[in-house]
Amino acid sequence: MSLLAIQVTTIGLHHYLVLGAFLFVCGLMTILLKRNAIGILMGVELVLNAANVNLVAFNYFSYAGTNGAPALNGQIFAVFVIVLAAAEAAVALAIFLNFYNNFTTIDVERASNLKG
Amino acid sequence: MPTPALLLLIAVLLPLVSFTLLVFVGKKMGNPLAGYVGTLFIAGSLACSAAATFSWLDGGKHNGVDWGFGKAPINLPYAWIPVGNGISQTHQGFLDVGIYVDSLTVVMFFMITGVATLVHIFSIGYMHEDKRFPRFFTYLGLFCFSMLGLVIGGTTLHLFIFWELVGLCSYLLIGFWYEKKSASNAAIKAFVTNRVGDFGFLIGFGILFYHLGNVSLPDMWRILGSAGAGQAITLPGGGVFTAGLLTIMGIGLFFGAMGKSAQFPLHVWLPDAMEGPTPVSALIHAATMVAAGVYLCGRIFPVLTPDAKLFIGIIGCTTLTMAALIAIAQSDIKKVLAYSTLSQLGYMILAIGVGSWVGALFHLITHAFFKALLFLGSGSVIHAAHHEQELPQYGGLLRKIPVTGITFLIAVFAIAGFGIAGWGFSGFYSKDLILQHAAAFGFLSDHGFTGKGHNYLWLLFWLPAIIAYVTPFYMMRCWTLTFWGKPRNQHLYDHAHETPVLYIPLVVLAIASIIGGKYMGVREMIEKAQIEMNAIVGHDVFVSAWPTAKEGDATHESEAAPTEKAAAEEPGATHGEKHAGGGSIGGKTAVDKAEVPHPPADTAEILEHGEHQMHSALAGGWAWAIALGAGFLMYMNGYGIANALMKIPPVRWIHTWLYRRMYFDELYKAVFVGTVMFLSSLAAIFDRLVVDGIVNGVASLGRHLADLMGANDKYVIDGAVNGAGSLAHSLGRAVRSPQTGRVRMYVTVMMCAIALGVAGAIVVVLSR
Amino acid sequence: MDAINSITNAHAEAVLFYLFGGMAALSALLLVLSRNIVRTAVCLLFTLMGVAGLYFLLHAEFLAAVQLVVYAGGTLILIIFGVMLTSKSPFSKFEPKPGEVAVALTVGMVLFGALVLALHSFPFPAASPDVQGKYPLVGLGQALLGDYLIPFEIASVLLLVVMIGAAYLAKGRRHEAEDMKHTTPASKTMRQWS
Amino acid sequence: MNLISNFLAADVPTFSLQQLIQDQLGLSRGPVLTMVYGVFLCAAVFLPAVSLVAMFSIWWERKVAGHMQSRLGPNRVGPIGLLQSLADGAKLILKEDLIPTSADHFLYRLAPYLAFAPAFAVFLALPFGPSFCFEPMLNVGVFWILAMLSVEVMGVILAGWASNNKWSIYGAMREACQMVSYEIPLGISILVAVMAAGTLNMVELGHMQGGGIHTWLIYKNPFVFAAFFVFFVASLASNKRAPFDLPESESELVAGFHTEYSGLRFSFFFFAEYAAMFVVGGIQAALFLGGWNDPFGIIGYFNHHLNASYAADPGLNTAIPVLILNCVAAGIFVSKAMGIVFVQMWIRWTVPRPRIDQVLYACVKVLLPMSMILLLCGAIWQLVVPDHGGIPWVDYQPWDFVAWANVGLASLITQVVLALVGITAFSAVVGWVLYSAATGRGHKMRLTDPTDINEGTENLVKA
Repeated sequence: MSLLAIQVTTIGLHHYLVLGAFLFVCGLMTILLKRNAIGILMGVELVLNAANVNLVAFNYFSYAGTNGAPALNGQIFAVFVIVLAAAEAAVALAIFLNFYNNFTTIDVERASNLKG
Repeated sequence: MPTPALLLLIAVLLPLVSFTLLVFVGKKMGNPLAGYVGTLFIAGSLACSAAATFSWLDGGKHNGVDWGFGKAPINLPYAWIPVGNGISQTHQGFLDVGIYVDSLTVVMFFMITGVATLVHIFSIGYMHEDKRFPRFFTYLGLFCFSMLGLVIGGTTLHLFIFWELVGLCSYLLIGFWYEKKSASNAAIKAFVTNRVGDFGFLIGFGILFYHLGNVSLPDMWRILGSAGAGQAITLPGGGVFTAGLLTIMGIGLFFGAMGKSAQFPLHVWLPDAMEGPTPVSALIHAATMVAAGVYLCGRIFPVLTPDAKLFIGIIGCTTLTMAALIAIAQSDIKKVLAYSTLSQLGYMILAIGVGSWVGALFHLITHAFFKALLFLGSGSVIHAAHHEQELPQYGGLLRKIPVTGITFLIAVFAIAGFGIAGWGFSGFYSKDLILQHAAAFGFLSDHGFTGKGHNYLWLLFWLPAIIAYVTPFYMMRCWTLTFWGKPRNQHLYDHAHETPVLYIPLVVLAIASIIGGKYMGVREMIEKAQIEMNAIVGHDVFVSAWPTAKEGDATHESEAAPTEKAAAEEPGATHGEKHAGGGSIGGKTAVDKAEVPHPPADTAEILEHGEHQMHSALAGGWAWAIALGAGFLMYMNGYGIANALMKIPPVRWIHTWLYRRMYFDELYKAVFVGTVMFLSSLAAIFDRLVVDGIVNGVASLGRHLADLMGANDKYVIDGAVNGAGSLAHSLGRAVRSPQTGRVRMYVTVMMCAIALGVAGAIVVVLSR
Repeated sequence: MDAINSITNAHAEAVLFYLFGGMAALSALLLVLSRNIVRTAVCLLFTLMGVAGLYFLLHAEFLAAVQLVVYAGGTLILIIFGVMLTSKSPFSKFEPKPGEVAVALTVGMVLFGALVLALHSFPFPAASPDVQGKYPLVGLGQALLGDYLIPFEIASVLLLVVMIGAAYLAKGRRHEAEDMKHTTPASKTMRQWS
Repeated sequence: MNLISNFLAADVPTFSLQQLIQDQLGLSRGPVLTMVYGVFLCAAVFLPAVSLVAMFSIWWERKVAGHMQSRLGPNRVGPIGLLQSLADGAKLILKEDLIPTSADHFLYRLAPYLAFAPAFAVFLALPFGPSFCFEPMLNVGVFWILAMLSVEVMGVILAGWASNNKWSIYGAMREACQMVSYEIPLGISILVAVMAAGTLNMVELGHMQGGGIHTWLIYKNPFVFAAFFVFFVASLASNKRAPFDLPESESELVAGFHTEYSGLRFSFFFFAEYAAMFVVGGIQAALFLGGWNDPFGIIGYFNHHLNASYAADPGLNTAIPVLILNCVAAGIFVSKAMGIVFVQMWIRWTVPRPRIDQVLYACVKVLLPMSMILLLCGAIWQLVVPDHGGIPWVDYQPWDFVAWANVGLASLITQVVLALVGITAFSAVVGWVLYSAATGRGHKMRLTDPTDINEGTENLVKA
């Protein structure tokens, strides 16, 4: 195995997977680095997108369709992920607003009233 | 789609339409109009079901099956939601709903829509000054929709869905006057009690679904039809449905019925449900919804094992006895009616238990007529009496509201089973049928379940027979106290009046409950329904419900050669009786004469016996007269005689006992609430005595030791103590420090762990 | 002409992949680096667009459109909404400590390296699949309402619950809403717009 | 339905403008050519088209506004002021491009492009003619347009935020909540029509409506008919046209989100807005009002026969008739869209502006439930009423009444009745407008100085 074994001109599955991994790591670092709650939320969205890229890519490249009709599981999973992401964003924002109303900041570091 | 199915579907959907309409524009329609709209729609579905009845009688052909009266039923299952499979399900992996139409469905539709229409008309008059008038009709529409949907349902799931909907409507309507604390409490009570029952239903449904999948009713009967034998059944898919599970399933499904039609342990909600408006009591808590339980039992009847049937019968018997006794002592007119409803439902359930399918459903229909009449009559009385419900306040109302009084009397006669020389009001036929079958059951049980004969099963006949005397008594008491004698509340008496919109439904229902038994063809319909069911199941469920015939089926199912062996082996088996043709046709039973005292030759003869027994038990069919006369004479002049009797202490005690409804509510309170309280107090005591004791003991011990210790080893102790203290302190700080409520730190730690894990795994894998 | 025609569809696909993927990756990187929260949101927008482009490359047109409508049009606007509501907080510039940066970098690097190694150690089908076809929308819809009906229904119920819950949460506490003197900062902002 | 889709499946790929060009140039289709084609589209077609549309409608809006306020509007530069917006453009280009010092420069620069780019990305999916759609195989055309419109909002919001100005940010926030809330009824009311059509592909939609006015989707069933109006109102709000123009309400916020903008960037916002207006009109034309088809189904008929002959003999050079047909079709399409745009302007200068809470109320409490109910009823209609598939002369002979029964009589009757209703309403409105225009002239005479008016009227008459 060597990194030089990558096809550059023809795009295969693992191109997408590498991209997904990169997006995932970026989202992760966003979660780690941002102190702004909303920034963390964006990081989560990025992670979810990385997952979606992988799902759709797998769905496309393993085109395990029965009698000609293509398989759609990956796409449907992605649809559900998008829906859940939207729901999650709505709830998270509501919570952040409450947090902001109580602490006049959305610095997650401040959410440590229970700290012993 | 065949004509009756289509018509009935329309009949189901019309109330839904009225519900939707009234939900959105009901408030704008306002007081009378909303009522008219609701009535119009339900009348429309009444017309539909009438038309459906006729086209059903004509019969027809639909993809190969020629359905119709006495022929095959119409069964249209519809695969609804794809789900996973259980073991050996015949219909793989689908939740089905569906339409199932047979004679029973048709007659139920006719009954429900008819009563509902009359109740709608009645409520227009009864609720006219209510401020939530439109909402009332909205709920009524929803209820009618769910009830009809329940009756047309073709699969167990379908039944369950509408079952819950019906429960919801009952909740809404009981709590309709939610300003009254008692009303909302009653609603909650009803809902919770029903939940208990529905839980059992779910268990039963779960067992059924696990084995069969959610099949349509006919498939269920076809596959499990031989459950009457009390044997394990081999499923087409290959699995085995053991007898025990079958019994549990039957009892579980029956629990649902127990909740809805208020059988013995779960009966407490029905009397309280009288907090709802009286038309609701008439429609839901007398005629239709509480009968849903019986209907369900009728639908699952072929898959009931003998043990399950015995359980059901005992429950029914208990209920009917208890309720009738309580009804004697109630002073609230609606409470009396409520308990008589309980008692009649008990009769039906008992009938299911003793295997009298026809009797149960026949009594369901007739009872619906006269009980709806009774409740509407009481509603008219209450309306006339300005919402005064206490019997002591009534008296002599016959002169002021004659029509109500007379129709009420007719209903009393009907429920009393008034009949002369084989002709009588509706109650006469159905109740006698039930009693006859119960007696026959008793006969068969003489050489019953374990070969030795079970005479205590005669109780399932004798108690109902005795109660057949009690029923007319308390109904007559109710009527006399209300309509006869001198008015006990002059002011109320003076202002009493009745209006046509209130008594026209009464008259119609009175006619129905006079002729309902013989001339409306209800019985024929139901018998035909049973024949249709038999055709599906493959043998006569009526006979196979009985211990002797049951064993014959068993031998037929599993070709057990010598019957003594069979008798010895199977606990459920009786003496060796083999069926000609597997006991299917008419259930011929050839009995071995040696051991059996009174050998029943065949079904006809058994029924003969039963009839004799019943006749003699009911004083040659004059029980109603005796009891009615007693009731009338006793209460002719108001409470005089009753008060005289009350002087005697035991009578008084019994009366209070009954008046407080046998202390069931108190009992439940004590048992369910008290248990929790008791446990918690136990915990508290344990805490106080044991735990504190140990702690204090240790403490004092330590103190004494410390005192005993001389000053010389003070340093040691202090050193140890301080050391321990500081140790604990530092430990605590050490443990506390990571607990910063800082999310990102947690995430960081987690991610570090994950990253290390993944990296490690990769390295390990790649290094191979 | 031949030179032009010698370029196959695969090359074009590669070019487009690098275009969209590069866009997504670059803006994701900027998302990590940028300090200003609104710029972060813009970077997220471009990432989402790039991913949508990738969906187009993968013939998941419906998904791409959904991505644009729901994410870029709905969720992201919602997020920016939140940003602007809460932007008045004193700590609007959140500087991460260098220690944290170091930890995050190492974790990210290790994880990324590990993932890439894993990907290369596994022989994925390099070429695009032989069956090249568009995904029929009909199939998607039938799958959603057929085999996936129960997840679909559950998702819809979830959305309903979320709607109610979010409304309840964002309403703030009742007694605060009642007395006007002691209102929440966010509601103050709210009132200023209208 | 089946008839239609089979017919389309045979027909759509057969030729598109792209392939036509390739055939004429004698090039084999290939990736490079495709990309060149794409670039060529962006540079040489979309940009000029958008600019042209925008400039024309700016001029037109000013004209409409003038006449509604009994003025003449621009009438100096060029014939009846047609070159007015050109002059404005020149002025705007020459203006100094100011950026507030405290603004977020990067976003401030980015925002106008972000608002402008989607506006012409949308043109990718608009069906100008049976073979004149830049991406005929885009299966999610309608959805794509929605997506682009919703992305466009980001530009506005960023502009408001970046220019670091109270008015701008309030405008941006209003835009945000308005957009987020109005997207829902917009999408759902589109769904009603799409459900009736059974496809999201704009070209298929166009072909489907090719059989005369009664086959237009708006007349497909009553609920689509109602959904059209819901969509119209929601579209007004979603591209912030009056009366929902709170993001830039001059009387409250100075100029809303583009208060700080000047020069070319400002004009970008303007272009974006008018392009969006045109696009929304285009959606309504393509989705409800029969797309490129004339009321008599002539184009659908000819197109069908052209396709048939092409399919029969691919060697046959049908380029010229196809071009002619498509040009006519494009003319019809654009005029329909422009009609919608005119109605938008008309409403703008007629209706006063509500408060923000009223706007949100109108969305959440009125349009949303309405669209939901329409969706439900439309679905039930699809279930109950057998669909009337096909277009006359193509899938069935309109005078063969037996065939009618086969293709579903009930829905056909519904279509015809609704079409009659629509025509009556339309002609009534037009008559009313003409009448008021005619009488309004007299009022103007009396209101203002006659001599001045005479020149004006001469100008108008010259036009």
